[in-house]
Parts: sequence; structure tokens; C-alpha cells
Amino acid sequence: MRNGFDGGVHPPHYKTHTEDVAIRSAREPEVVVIPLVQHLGAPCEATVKKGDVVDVGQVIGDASAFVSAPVHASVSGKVFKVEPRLHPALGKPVPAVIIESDGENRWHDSIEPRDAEDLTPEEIIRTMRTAGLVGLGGAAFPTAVKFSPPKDKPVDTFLLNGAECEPFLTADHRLMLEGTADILTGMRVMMRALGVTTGTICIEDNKPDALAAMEAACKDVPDIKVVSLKTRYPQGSEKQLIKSVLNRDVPPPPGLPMDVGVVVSNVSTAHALSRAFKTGMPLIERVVTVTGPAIAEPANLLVKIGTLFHQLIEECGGFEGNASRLIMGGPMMGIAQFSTDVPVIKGTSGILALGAEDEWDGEATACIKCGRCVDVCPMRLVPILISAYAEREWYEKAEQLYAADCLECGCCSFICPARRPLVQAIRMAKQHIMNQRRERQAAST
Amino acid sequence: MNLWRILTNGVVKENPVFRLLLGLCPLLAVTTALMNGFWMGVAVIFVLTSSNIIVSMLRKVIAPRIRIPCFIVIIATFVTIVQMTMNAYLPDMYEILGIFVPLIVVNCVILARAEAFASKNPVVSAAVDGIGMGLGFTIALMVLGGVREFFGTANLVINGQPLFDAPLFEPALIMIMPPGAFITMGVLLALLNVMVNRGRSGAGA
Amino acid sequence: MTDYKFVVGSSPHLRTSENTPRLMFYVLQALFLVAVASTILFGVRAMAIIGVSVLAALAAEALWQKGLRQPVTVADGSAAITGLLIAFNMPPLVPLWVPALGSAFAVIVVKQFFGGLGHNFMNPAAAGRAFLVSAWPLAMTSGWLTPFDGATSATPLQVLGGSSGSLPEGWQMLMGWRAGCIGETSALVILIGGLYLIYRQVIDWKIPASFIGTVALFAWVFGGTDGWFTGDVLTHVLSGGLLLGAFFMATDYVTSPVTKRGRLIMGLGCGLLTALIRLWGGYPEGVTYAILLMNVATPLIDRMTIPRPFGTRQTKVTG
Amino acid sequence: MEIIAILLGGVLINNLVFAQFLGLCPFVGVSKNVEMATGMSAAVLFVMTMAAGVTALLHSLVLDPYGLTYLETVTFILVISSLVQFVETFLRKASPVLHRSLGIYLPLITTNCAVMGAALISVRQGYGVGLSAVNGFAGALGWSLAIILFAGIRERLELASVPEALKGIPVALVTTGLMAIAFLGFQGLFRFLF
Repeated sequence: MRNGFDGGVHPPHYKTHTEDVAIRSAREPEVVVIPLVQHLGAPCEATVKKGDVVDVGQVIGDASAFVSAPVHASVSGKVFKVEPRLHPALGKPVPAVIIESDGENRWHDSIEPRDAEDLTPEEIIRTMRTAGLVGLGGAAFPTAVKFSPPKDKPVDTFLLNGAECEPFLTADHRLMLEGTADILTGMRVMMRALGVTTGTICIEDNKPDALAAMEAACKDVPDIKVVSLKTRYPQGSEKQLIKSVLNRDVPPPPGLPMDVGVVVSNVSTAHALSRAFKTGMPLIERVVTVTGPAIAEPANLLVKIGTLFHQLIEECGGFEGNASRLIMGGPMMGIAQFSTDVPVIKGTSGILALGAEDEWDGEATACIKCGRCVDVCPMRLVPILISAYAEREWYEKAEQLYAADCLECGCCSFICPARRPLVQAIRMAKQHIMNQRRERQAAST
Repeated sequence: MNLWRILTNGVVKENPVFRLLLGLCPLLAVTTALMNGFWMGVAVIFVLTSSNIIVSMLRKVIAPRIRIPCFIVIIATFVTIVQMTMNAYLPDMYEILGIFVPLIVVNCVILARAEAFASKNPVVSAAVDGIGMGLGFTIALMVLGGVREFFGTANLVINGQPLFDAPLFEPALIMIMPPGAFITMGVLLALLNVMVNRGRSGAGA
Repeated sequence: MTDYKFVVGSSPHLRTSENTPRLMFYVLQALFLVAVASTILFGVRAMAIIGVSVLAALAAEALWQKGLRQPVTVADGSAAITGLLIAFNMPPLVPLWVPALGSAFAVIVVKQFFGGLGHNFMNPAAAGRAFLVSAWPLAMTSGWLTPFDGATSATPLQVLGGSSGSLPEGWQMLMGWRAGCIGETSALVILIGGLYLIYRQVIDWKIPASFIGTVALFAWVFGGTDGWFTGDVLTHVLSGGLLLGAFFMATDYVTSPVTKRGRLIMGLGCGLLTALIRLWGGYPEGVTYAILLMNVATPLIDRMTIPRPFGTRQTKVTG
Repeated sequence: MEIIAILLGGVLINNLVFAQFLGLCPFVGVSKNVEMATGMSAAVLFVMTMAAGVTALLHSLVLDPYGLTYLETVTFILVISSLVQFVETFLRKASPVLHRSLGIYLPLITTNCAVMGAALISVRQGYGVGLSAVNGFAGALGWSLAIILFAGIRERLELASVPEALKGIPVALVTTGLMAIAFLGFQGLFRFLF
């Protein structure tokens, strides 16, 4: 059976707002704010300074650390300032390069198309790095690192993740329809980088048109399979996806998919990789779904990294009604914003505005121990107990119940009939436990 | 003199049952009726006072290392005296109280007073402390016994004479069964907490 | 643009539409069916018992919460459920003050003493009934009537236990045409209500299924008079408070395990204890005590059935 | 058959805690969590079985034949406290591991009236040495069952919002009372055995 992971929930899809709206390019931004941290790993150092003239695709920040990815200018123009600006994922000001566009969209000299056909894996991985590729599904893990598994962990399978299980979001969906060929090209390059011979494209069955498009494109390709997955959140989570498709159990953190011989990548990432070869242009733009009941004209936009949220919201007709929540990403795992003055980053898959009239939340009442959170937890944890201990700051007890293994997928909070902030409490415990483990490690070395 | 204070200390401030929660077993076991509580209380007062007196008299003689076994022997001796006396003069009551008369020997109240008070104080104070603590214990026994008997039989029997001619209402048998003992005691303690807190907040205001 | 004030909370930002009052409402719907059935079977007396019991439960909760200056939560429906279940466990001729006191005990001592909804460790209705059986055994174990005609009669379990009287036919038992507590007899209606709750995903089928299944198995193997494997399964399943207890009391969220394996153990344990008490115990009916005993064991069951997290192959060595 | 009856009676029907009110101080005191309750239970099982056997031996060999039964109370309590002492010393020498896990509970047992109670009951029931030991064991088993179940509930109560006045001992007692109601279900079980 192809839905073999435990638990999970069925939130309403809310995808009809945008699933039939073709991707269009967003208006050229006048100013872009490009944070120097857009990925998991070491932050970049700015390589330009105030007053410098930059071209599209030029490196403006880089780091020497292995787990990192450079950032590039997404417009041509003058560096207005290098200063900390509010970051949509970190929720605090983080150093960013601010560029005033000159409107010319002048490409940098280094940008030239390359043929991926006869490159060695090492060369492909080097390109992933120089193109600043990160996982575009949301976690933004540097792609070059993901595709460099250590020798003792042989990889035999590659999965391309087109599940897009978050409600509202349709960026991957549209890309699979409109950029089918590029996705396939990117996927083949990725497979070559890993040296694997078979790959699988995984799509939830609520996107029949995307399934059909991919299947049609792969009809004569024997080494690539397309599988249809039961629609269930969090189907798109790496561990759950691997369980569903391959029936392999990824060990808990620090376990990674490569521990069971698998690498998973998002369809958008494959698309971006293909573009990086075809045009030579590094990752400077991505598809963002601007949607939600409080957005007048929801759309899928191709957006330059660094474009501010308010420009995109205006472009989609502005807010409609009483917008009460602004979220980067999907409603299940997205990050709430308190300002529209934040830039799109590499990990921004969507901008979601929810209205006050919709009761998205409610007052937490007493836990009635219904056990639904236990039933839906895809990691087989016991959120009811972990959160109770976390609320009382008994972190040792929370740790004994494997709080550190939590995915933070939010299924428990979603399903709770008492509206208790379960995952929120567990997240706190998890942070505390992780900090303690780090301290212990630091003390022992 | 602070003898009065020692006496009231045992009854109110450090009531062995309501404040220190010592001696729960006999307390719950024998309090199916008011008079059971009374006689159990009398037995405890006797053992407690006598053992306190002897322990206090011998406090300079007994070597600290073997004091606990000595205390136990002293207490056990008085318990045996109580057993024999009750068996002779109150055989019915002795039967009702059952093993809880010999079990006075392991009643933590008595050993605790011997250790904490009698072994450090002069004879008169120790005797008064014994009476006070014993009274405190007796009061608790009688309150619990009275409440349970009243609700459990809808009547009260004092000295063999029922207080009312007929049961006042349909008696709740569970009150004189084990669950009734636990729940009543829990509720009494909670009520006491409420009263103490009221008094405290009243004094603070 | 900056005029907008956004609510900032951590994810998820989406919630299911099911909430506690709605779940309680589903249970009330199912129990309402049973109440109607018992009124049809036992007439005005049943209605009076139900009314008094529910009112007492609501009043007890409201007064307690008023007294402690807590928000009054009678509207969540849990007190009404307790009141209904206590009423269903009354013999038809019970004096009306008995269910009233039972409801008050259930709501105040069993539930509110521990902090109210979600904090009690015992099912209030089951504990309330057990309290009444011990406190006023005569009122709780006599006064049985056959429906409609109002003739006094022994219950089927009493008959199985050796009292004089005859067992009703199978269809009579199914329709509730037998002596018993006012809400426990109408087997068919209870079954419909229970299945409705399973369909609504309010209760987990595991508890009623394993509960009833275990009782049936034991009744078949040991319940016969002519040696093993001759027991009268149907009578055992349809009589007493088994169906009512299995669907509405053992499945109480608060007092049953939260893990899947735990719920299975809960049902098995309830069934085992019920059979033990029915076949070899001092009481004709054991459902209430079985549920209470498993309630007592629930924290330990939860503790022992905490699943190994996804991806863990061997038991983690803690340390 | 009698052994089964004693075991069933001691564990379920005449449970030391819920029916006989014995061993309540440690029942309330050492039940904060399941680990502690289990440790205490192991120690009680050990000591109670031995104490019941030894006191029955003393009774049948010395006290009864020489008409010294009035010395029962004094001798029993001395035997029990020295037994606890002996067990402690013996364990420390023989099995340091067991001692480490049971050690802290052993001194608490002297004041556990259940040990003395079980010994007295055995003698009063007229059990011989063997049955007395079985009775002690059964009583201890019932006590252990009670305290471990109780500890599980108390761990859960730690997370409950019990009203201020009831916190701690009052709610513990009410809990015990409700558990005792549940155990009433075993009244009259297997009557034909007794």
C-alpha cells in the first residue's frame, strides 16, 4: 500500500484559489532586500559594499563553510546599503544587501549556459554550490551538501518530491504543469550526481493533472517512475515520503534519508538546477503562491529573490477584508509575519493571508485526553504528554518521551478539539533539549 | 508557664492527624463509630503519655545508638498493658478495635514524640506533651468517627445509647465502609485547609 | 500597508473544525436516543429519573464552579452526559433522591475534586453508580420492572445467577423488553447510538469491540451450566449494562488510555473483569466495577504502551 | 486450594490498603512516582513474607507452648525491626546491586504497620508457618498492586489542576477512596473457595 506512514491528518486543501492560475512574472522590483542567511548552515559574508554597482547573478555574499550556499544579486543596480533587516524566517533583523535596481537587468559576465550532459558528479555538485541552490520546499538545506553523501552511506534511490501536501500552496503544482521538461532534466542531472539509476517522482493524488503531465513526459523513460500518493498531510515530509514510497524507516535525528540510501529533492529545486545549466543563471528567482481568503486576486508569481512582500500583495489586488494573519509558507508549518516589509527568500514557497472572520484558531480549553494527537502523530510520539510536561518545563520528562524526534508538522495542534497549542509547547521543549545537548557536547569536547 | 502551650500545641498547632498526618492507619480503620474513636483515643493517650514519661526519665541513661530499639520496647510494654486492661474490662471494644490495639506499637505518632520531644525534655513537659498529642489524636478520631457514624447509620450511639429513636434518614452505608473513610478524611482535610487559608488571608488583610 | 496588525502565532495556523463542545454534542445526540427509548419502555418514571439526574449534575457543576469563582462550564455538555448515564443506571422504582445524590457525587467528588473536565481519573458516571450501590444497596438492587406492564420481575443476570424467573426471548432482549436499569435494556438503540459515535469518529471502535468480544468469549466458554463451551452468549451480551458501558462509559476519553494499544488493553481488561465478576463474583453485574478498575490502571497502561517513535528500530538505551 | 484462596483474598478482596487500612503511611508517602513505588514494593514483598513466616515460627515454637502470648506485641515488633536490620546488612554484603535499589526503602519498613499487621493477622487466623508466609506474601502483593496503581494515578494528578485546598494529601485520600470503591467489585469473588 502506498500510504504506509502512521498518523497524518486531512486538512481542507484550499488549493482551488490558485491551482488553475498560470505562473506569471511579478513586476520588476525597484528595490530588493537580499538577506545573507537564506539557508540552513553558516551565514554568508557580504562580498559587496555600499555604492558598488552589481549585475544580475553576481555573487554578493559567500561563505567558506561546507554547509552553506552563496547568495546572488537578483537585479542589476547599485548597492544602497548593507545592514540588518527583518528576516521572514528568523523573525529578527539579519544582515542583508539592499540593491536599488537600475531597471536594466544587466547580466553578469560570468553567466553563460553550460551543457550538463558530460559533466562528472563532482562538477554537477560544484555547480549546485555556485548557483546557490538550496532545497526550495521550505527547509532550504544547501543542495550541494545533500548531494555529497559520505562514502560509508551508499545512496541507491532518488525521490523527487512533488507531494506539496500543505494546503493553499500550488507553486510546485503549477511548475509540474508548466515546467515539466525542466523538472525532468533537473532530475536526471541530480540522479547523475548521485550515481543512481532509478528515480521516482512522487505526487499526491489531489493533483491529477500534474500526475498526468509527469506520466506523459516519462512515458518513454524507463528509469523514472511516477507514483501517485494518497493525499494526506504530511505526505511531503521526507521521512514520511520515504516510508510511503519505499517502506524504509529513516532513523530519528540526527538520522537522515541517506542513512537508508535515499536522497529526496523538491520539484522546484530540480527545476532551478535545470535552469542553472540552461541559462547559467544562479538561483535568483522562484515561484511563490500568493494566496488566502484575505488576498483579492490570488496568483502564482515568478518572483525575484529579495522582492518585498507588500509589493507582491499589492500586485495580487491587495488585502481583501480584514487580514489578520500573514504567513510565509503554508498554513501548517508556515511562519507568521508581523510586517509586510520582509523580502522573499529562497525558501518562500507561498505568502498566505488569512482573514479575521475565519476562525482559524480558538481559545484553548481543558485537554479531554481524547488521544487524537497520539493517533495522528506521524512520528508515533505522544504529544498529549510531551506538551503537558513542556508546559510545566519538565524537559527531562519530555526528552524521555522522545520530544527531540518531533517533526513540528503540526498535526497534533491541527486535530486537537480543545485547541491546545501542542506542537508549540513541544517545539519549546525541543529547542531546550537541543540546546542542552549542544552544551553537553561542547563541554565534553 | 508554657505547659499550657505544650498542651494546646498537640491539640491544635501540631495536631498529629490534621497537621502532621501521622497515624493514618488506626485513624481510618477504627473510626466507624464515635465511641470506637473515643476508646482508641484513650488507649493512645495512655500509651503516649506513659512512654513519654519513661523515655524522658531515661533520656540521660539510654545510649543514643540504641535509643530506637529502647523506645520500641518501652512503647510495646505499655501497649501490652493496654491490651490486657481492655481485654479485661472492655472486651467488646477490644474485639472491635482488633489488631489495631497491638498496632499502636507501630503508630508513628508515638515513636515520633518519643524521638522528637520526650528524649529532649524534662518529665513534666514530656507528660503534658503526651497528653496534648494524645488529645489531638483523640479529637481527630472522634470527629472522623462521629461524621462517619452519623452519615453511615443516620444515628449516633453514645455509651451504648442511640441518640435518636430511629434513623434520621436513609443511611449511606458506604460511609462506614473503607471508601467512606478515605473520602471523608480527604474532605475533612480539605475543609481544614480552606479554614486555615481563610484565617490566614483574613489576618493578612 | 503597515496599518495592518497581524496576529503572530506559531504554526499550525489551521485547525480542524471539530471541537470539544461538538464532540460532546454528538455523544448527547446518541444518549438522547437512549433516553427516548427508556421513556417509551418505562414511562414517566424514566423521564423523571432522567430529569432529576441531569438537573442535579448540572446544578452541582454550576454551584461548585460558582463557589470556587471558576468560569462555569456546564455548557460543554460533560456534566449533562454524566447525569444521563447515571440516570440510565437506575432501577425504574428507585427513589428520586438517589440519582440526584449520585450525580452530585459524580460531578463534585469524582470530577471537580480533581480539577474538572479532563483531570478526573475515573469515569464520573461509573463511580457515581458504584458509590450508590455501596451506599444504598437496597434502593439500587431492587425495584426491577418489566417494561409496559409494570410488573416486578428479576433481571436476566439475576436469573442467570439463580434467582427465580424466566429469561426473555432474544428479540425481547434486543428491543429492551426486559427488566433492568432504565437506560441499559434497549440494546438495539444503544447499538445504534454507539455505531453513530463510531461513524462520527467520536469513539474508537477498539474499546467496545474488545470489551464485548471478551465478555462473549468468556460467557461462551465458562458461562454454561452443562460444562465448558455451552454458555448463553446472546443473553450475556444483551443483558446488564454491558452495551451501555462498552459504548458510553469505557470509551470516556478522559479515563481511558490515549495510545492505540492501550485502548485495546482497556477493552480486553474490562471484558475480562466483567466476566470474572459476573461468573464468579459477589455481584450479578460487573460492568461498572470492571470499568472503574481499568480506569485505575489507565495511567499505567498509558505508561507501558508509549509507542517507539518512527524510525527507532531497537529500544533506546537511555543514559 | 487454601493457598490460592489466601493469595486471591490478600491481593484482591481483603487488600491491605483498600479493605484493611494497613500500611497507609508509606502508601501515601512513597507513591510520588511509579519507580519509587516499585522499589518500595519489592522491599515490602521481601520483608513481609519473611516477617510473617518468622513470627509464626516464634509463635508456634515459643509463645504458644509456654503460655507467653501476652508477649506477642513486644516480641513481634522486636523480631520485625531486627529482621529489617538483618536484611539490610545481609543485602549490603551479599548483593550490593539489590541493596542500592532497595536500601533506601528498608528503614522505612519498620514503621510500616502492614508488616506487623500481616504477622498479627496470620497468627490470629491460626495459619502455620508456611501459610503465614503465603499470607504475608499475598498481603504484600496486594499492597504493591495498590501502591503501584496509585503512583500511576498520582503521576497523572501532577498534571491536573486540583483545587488549592485539595492539593496533596486530601486529593490523595479521595483517590484512595475511589480506588477502594473500584476494588469493592471483588467482594464475594470466588466465594466457594473461602
